Amino acid sequence: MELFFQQILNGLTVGSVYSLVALGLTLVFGILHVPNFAHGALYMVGAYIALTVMTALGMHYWIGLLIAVLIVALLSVVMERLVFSRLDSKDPLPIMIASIGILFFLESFAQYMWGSQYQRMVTPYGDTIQLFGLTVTMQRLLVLVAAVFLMVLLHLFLTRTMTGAAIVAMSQSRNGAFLVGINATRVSMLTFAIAGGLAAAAATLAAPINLVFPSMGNLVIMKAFVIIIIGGMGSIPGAIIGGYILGMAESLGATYISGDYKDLIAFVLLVLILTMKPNGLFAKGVR
Amino acid sequence: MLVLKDLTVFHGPERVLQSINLTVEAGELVVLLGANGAGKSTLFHTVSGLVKPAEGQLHFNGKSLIGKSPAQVVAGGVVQCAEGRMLFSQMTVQDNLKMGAYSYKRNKKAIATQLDYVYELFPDLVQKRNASAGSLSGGQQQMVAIGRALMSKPKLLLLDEPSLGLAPLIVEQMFSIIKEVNKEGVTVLLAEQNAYAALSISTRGYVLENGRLSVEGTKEDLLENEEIRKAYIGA
Amino acid sequence: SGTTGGDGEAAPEGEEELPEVSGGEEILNIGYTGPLSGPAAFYGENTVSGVRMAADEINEAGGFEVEGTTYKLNLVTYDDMYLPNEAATNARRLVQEHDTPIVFVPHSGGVFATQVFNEQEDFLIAAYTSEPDILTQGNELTLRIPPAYDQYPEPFVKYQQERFGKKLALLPTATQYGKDWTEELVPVWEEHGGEVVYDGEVDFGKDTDFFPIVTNALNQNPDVIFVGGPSEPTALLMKAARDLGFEGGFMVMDQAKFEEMDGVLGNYDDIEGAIGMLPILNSDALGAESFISSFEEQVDRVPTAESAFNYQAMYVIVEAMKLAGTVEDPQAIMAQMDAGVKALDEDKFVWHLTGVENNGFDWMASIAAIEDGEIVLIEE
Amino acid sequence: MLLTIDRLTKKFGGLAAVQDVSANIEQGKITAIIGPNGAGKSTFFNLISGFHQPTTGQIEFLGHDISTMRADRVARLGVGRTFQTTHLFEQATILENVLIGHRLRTKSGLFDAIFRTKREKEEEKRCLEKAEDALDFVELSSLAYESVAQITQEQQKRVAFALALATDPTLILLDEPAAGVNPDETDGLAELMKKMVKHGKTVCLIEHKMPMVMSLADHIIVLNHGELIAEGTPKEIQGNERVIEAYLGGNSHVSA
Amino acid sequence: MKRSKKTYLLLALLLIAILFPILMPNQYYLQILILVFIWTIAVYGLNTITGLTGQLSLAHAGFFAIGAYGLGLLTTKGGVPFWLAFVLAIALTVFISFFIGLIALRTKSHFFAIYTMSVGFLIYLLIYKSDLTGGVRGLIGIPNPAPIGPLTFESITSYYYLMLFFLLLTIFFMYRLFHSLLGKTFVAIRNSEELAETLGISVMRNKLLAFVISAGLAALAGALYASYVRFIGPQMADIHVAFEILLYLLVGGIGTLAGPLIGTFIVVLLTQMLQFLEEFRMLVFGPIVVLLILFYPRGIVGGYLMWKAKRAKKKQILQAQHAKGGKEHAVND
Ligand SMILES: Nc1ncnc2c1ncn2[C@@H]1O[C@H](COP(=O)(O)OP(=O)(O)OP(=O)(O)O)[C@@H](O)[C@H]1O
Ligand SMILES: Nc1ncnc2c1ncn2[C@@H]1O[C@H](COP(=O)(O)OP(=O)(O)OP(=O)(O)O)[C@@H](O)[C@H]1O
Ligand SMILES: [Mg+2]
Ligand SMILES: [Mg+2]
Repeated sequence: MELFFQQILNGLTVGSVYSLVALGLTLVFGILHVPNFAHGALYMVGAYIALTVMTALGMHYWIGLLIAVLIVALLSVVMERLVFSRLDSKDPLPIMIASIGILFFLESFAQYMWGSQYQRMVTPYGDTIQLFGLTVTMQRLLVLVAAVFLMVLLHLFLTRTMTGAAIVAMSQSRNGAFLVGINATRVSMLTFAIAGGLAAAAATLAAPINLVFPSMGNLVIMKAFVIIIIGGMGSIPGAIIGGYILGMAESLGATYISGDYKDLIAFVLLVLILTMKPNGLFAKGVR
Repeated sequence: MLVLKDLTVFHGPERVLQSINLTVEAGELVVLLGANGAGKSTLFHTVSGLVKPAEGQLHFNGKSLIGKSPAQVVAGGVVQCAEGRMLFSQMTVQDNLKMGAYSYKRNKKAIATQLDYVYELFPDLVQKRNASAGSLSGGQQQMVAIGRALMSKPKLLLLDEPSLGLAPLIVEQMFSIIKEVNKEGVTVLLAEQNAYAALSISTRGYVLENGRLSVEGTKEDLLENEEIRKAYIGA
Repeated sequence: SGTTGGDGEAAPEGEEELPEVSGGEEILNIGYTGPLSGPAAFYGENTVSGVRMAADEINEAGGFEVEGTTYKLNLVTYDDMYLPNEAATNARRLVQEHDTPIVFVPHSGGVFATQVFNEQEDFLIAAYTSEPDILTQGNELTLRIPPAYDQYPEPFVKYQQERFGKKLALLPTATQYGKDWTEELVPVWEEHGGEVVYDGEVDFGKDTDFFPIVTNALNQNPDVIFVGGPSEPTALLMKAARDLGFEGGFMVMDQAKFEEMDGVLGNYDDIEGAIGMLPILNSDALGAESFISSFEEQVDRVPTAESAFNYQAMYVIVEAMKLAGTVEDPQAIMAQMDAGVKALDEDKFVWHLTGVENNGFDWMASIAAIEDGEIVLIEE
Repeated sequence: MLLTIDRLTKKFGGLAAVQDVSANIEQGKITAIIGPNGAGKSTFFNLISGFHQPTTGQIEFLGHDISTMRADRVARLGVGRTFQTTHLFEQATILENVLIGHRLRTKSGLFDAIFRTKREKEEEKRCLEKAEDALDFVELSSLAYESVAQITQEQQKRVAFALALATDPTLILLDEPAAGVNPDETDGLAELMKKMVKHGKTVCLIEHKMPMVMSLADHIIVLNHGELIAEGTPKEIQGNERVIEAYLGGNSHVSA
Repeated sequence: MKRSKKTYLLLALLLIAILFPILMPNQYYLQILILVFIWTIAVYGLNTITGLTGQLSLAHAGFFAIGAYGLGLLTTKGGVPFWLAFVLAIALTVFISFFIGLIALRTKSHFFAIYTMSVGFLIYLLIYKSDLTGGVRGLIGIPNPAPIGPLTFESITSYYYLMLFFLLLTIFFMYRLFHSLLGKTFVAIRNSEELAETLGISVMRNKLLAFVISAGLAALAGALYASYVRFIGPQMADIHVAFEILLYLLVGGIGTLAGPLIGTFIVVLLTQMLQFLEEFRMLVFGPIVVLLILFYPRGIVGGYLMWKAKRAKKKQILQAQHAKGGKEHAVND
């Protein structure tokens, strides 16, 4: 039983990271209507920036996180301005390829800037603590709490403010958004900024429990794709729930089904769901 | 109020509008007639800043609208209710309406007042306020679209074929609402196929043919014009 | 011919700056294809920097003489992103455009794809991979650089069973190499009276978090855990086990290096009781010290076995060329490889290399354990 | 009877878009379906043409039970249709659009394609002829090589007609063919529908333009909230209290 | 006039392709061209389902790998004669893709893309984890193509001609498909599935056919790859390979006949030309891809066709001003 709860806890930790990444992806999906493959690279860059701030400038972890969020948000906006805003949003394939091009570039850039070796992010929260007989590190606890905090914040922003609602509106009708006076450029930039910031936050939270290296984004991005499909493309609650479901399915699956085929779980889950419900779990009834 | 001078617009190599001269005075309800593809929607899109004109001038209350973004045009008080409605289909009716108030989004009180006004105009929408816009029938969606445009507190309202695909009964209601809105001080430029009904509530009208304005005149002039009767009213 | 004469030629694409040559000297191109970008880039860099260092040193010392001509080495490197077909393409390009008699290939897939034509097209593959199959196919022109891994299990098992106990959990990397290693290790473990209590593996390319899998392994109360894979994540895996309360020992596959673990963990406390490959840093071979210091100076990090072994391989190959009296006949060079090892100056050895057997370098076992936070050489 | 509909019901979740409707469509006549927005008219078409499966009820066409038949099979049996929002193959010329309309009457497969068999050549020729005929019929031959994006709304409607005609239908379903078309051109479309009937087709249309419906239809079916509330000749419908209340409103639009 | 100019150009290209090994006996160049030919076949495969029929498949690296492994396993472990194994490998892929398509094609747009991505990933994992396929180590010792009559396949030049032959065969196949009723049916489905269905076209059947053809071509490319490189590993089923094929297709021009060939040629050449950058190759390659897509969102051939159409249109307008009638029409190929 203790094993079960320990694994639930482990699953929640990974699920938090998945959720944060999937959230950004699903937000940007609303604008691009294509999964943004470069999102994983933003995640990676976020971790590197935080690490650099911490090691090269000797700043505190939280300052590193903050600066990473800001810089990656900016980077994400630059990406939107230079590339995505110039592509026809009705044509998905060029957008996809452009995002792959950006992914190549950012990965290579990271290798150039920070080297290709694995690096470790050491935080002040490395201690282990026992909680009701379960083992957690402070960092993991931090991931859990911070993720929930960020999600609540985002939820409030999207539902309680007009600016947030504009993001949702734009994902449903671009021209409609124009006609009510939404500054599409600004909203689109804002969306990318939030998505980038979330990716950087997720990366900086997760990096201390793993490592920092140029291809680290690949670990989470595929899973995030699966999540936004399972949770419904463009759906915010879907991304959150989907992330936790997947995190949990993996840790419990590794325990009770097969450790070797753990990374299969996400994809088998997806294939099964789509086989039965070709439009995803949360398909909308409207035409 | 709205002045178009020698306005010319291209779609790619094709000239869709040619040297359009058109004015709308404050408080008027002006109708724009024209066959399919004559360029009515293009004209509206140009005024709204969605399409850039190649030549000519475009003034609203003395200020040029050329080069303004759609958002700036809306903020200036020129609001369009476009063909095809363009609702946020998965948002609720209420949220759709609220989005209409985007240009003054910080003023919560003004939003609430305006919302009340719109619900007064369209009592049918009150009970549907929490339904998603996509689930409404065509007529109700059209009401939401007009309501959303009114939420922007327009000085000038551009209505592009509001009766399209609506049942006769609803069309009737729609026109009386447009008339009412106009009476309350909103200037309206209305593009319509339903020429008779539109002209009946209008003050003046223009006829657009192949991208050029061919006829202009008062409601009476146009209603009595034989050619217009034949082409746009039928029978 | 295998040489480019004179000093006037512009460097073709893909080449480093050409070494300086004076009259009568010639340039000999040496090829390299490996992962220089993508997830395996770091590994690729490690292998290539060893070769490069040796080449630079040889050039600085005035080159080497074969049959009256002095040669200087020029390393031509191409990126293959760890892909076999790209490696084959690069090898073809190296041979066609740069006349390289030797191509360094640091991954088994690349070696396999290159072996299809290397005998026909007459060049030597310097293979940095302990995959046994590269030699079982009978390719005469393939030289295996790293040690074979079958020398490790016996001392590993003895040490750990004595120090920690008989219950073993398997958590190696989910690669073929990890599987092969496991297959070699488990029978030895059982022969010595041990049992395997947990059989798992870790996919370092896909796992975001090691806690779930380690939790499962520890649930079986093992005394020793077998781990392996890239050094840094392996170190983290071991740390995760410690965090979750594991107090036993670790057996570490040769792919992972203690010195690199130090880089991410900061010290050896978390991996107390681990047994694995001796860091080159702790080598007592005569050339180790100078190699380490110049490597640190040039590459700005601690050298690992990948760099060291490739470094030494380059020296041995040059020795073999001298003995063979040719720089372009790979057959003749290969035939002198064993003699080359023996002819090499002792102060060029970074680790004890005794000769060449069955086309593979014969290294002395280099095993170390962490005892009280210190690296200790384990002698058989 | 060409088409017999028996107690047809279609539910979307809790909403009955079509409820317990029984009706007939007579061969060689023009039948119009009218009703308020959201009454279920388009859904009714979707059920007949196989795009939706009915919740309950039967549809019989030329003696075949087509209630649960897939759309493509229904089309092959001879039901052609157009959509409420004009649907065309956007990236092609008008002729290319119409050409594919006759594909359902051809059999060439991969083998014929690769080896360019006699059958392929013959069928290609037949498709081309059919397409030219259909374009001729809707009086668009002169625009055959224009791209769809370049033409007006009304011309697009005509192309949609031609596309439906190219399938060699017995029954042709038109969903708001004159929406967004001005009165003059509406008359043109009405003529076209009459011409179709003259050529032996049976036409069934949904329309909100009452003048056109009243002058064109032989028979009118009125739906409201998914239910059939009236049925009859234009005269009968125009005087029907329930229809006036639910749909027509004041008489002005009927005669205007 | 115009037509014959085009024919001459094509003939000249063909002649160059045939004479190339004689004019340029550089094995590296031949190697590059051989790989270009192989990849192009796979890209034509993807073009059938994604370009013609409009369904973005990311499973094609998987089908490529099944073709390669099919040949590899049948020859090395099954002892099946080479050419029989070659045919069987493709048939096997077609067979498998039929069942995958049956389920996958029920999903649409993004769902189909991500579904096929997952299928591709599962194929990768299966190859990676299975003992039969040799796992990560891969499969070595795949034999040369068996001689056909007097033709033997040992030298790189003979390989070159073999691949050229299959490429020409594929191009011919695609040419016929493009200009057939079936090809037009596929395009109709791409444009609108709903409309196609009302026109009596069985969307599922046609999509499935396109999917199976496209998997078959990918498998052909895979089998050729295996017989040329003669070593295969699971990385060939990796998602990156699927992206690469897609990249070739998009750079060339999706849904066009010449696009796959041109795109593959250009991108492969580009990556080779950037080799001098070593580890920073992607630093330059990434932006080049982005720029290409920004300026040619429909690919190079797509961009050319659009330019041509525009010019024709302008000419038409000019002509219309002079006199009415006499319309030319452009054929898209
Ligand atoms: N995006 C576009 N690209 C090219 N041509 C266009 C575009 N939009 C409109 N056109 C062309 O411009 C002309 C005018 O179109 P517009 O939509 O303004 O007409 P309209 O009067 O609103 O017609 P309708 O009554 O059908 O709405 C038409 O010939 C149309 O084909
Ligand atoms: N696929 C669907 N899923 C859920 N509800 C649907 C679906 N299709 C139609 N409906 C609902 O069924 C009802 C009838 O719709 P339908 O489109 O048939 O109306 P209509 O009579 O054609 O109206 P209009 O004249 O406005 O076109 C509406 O309330 C609509 O929202
Ligand atoms: Mg319009
Ligand atoms: Mg309808």
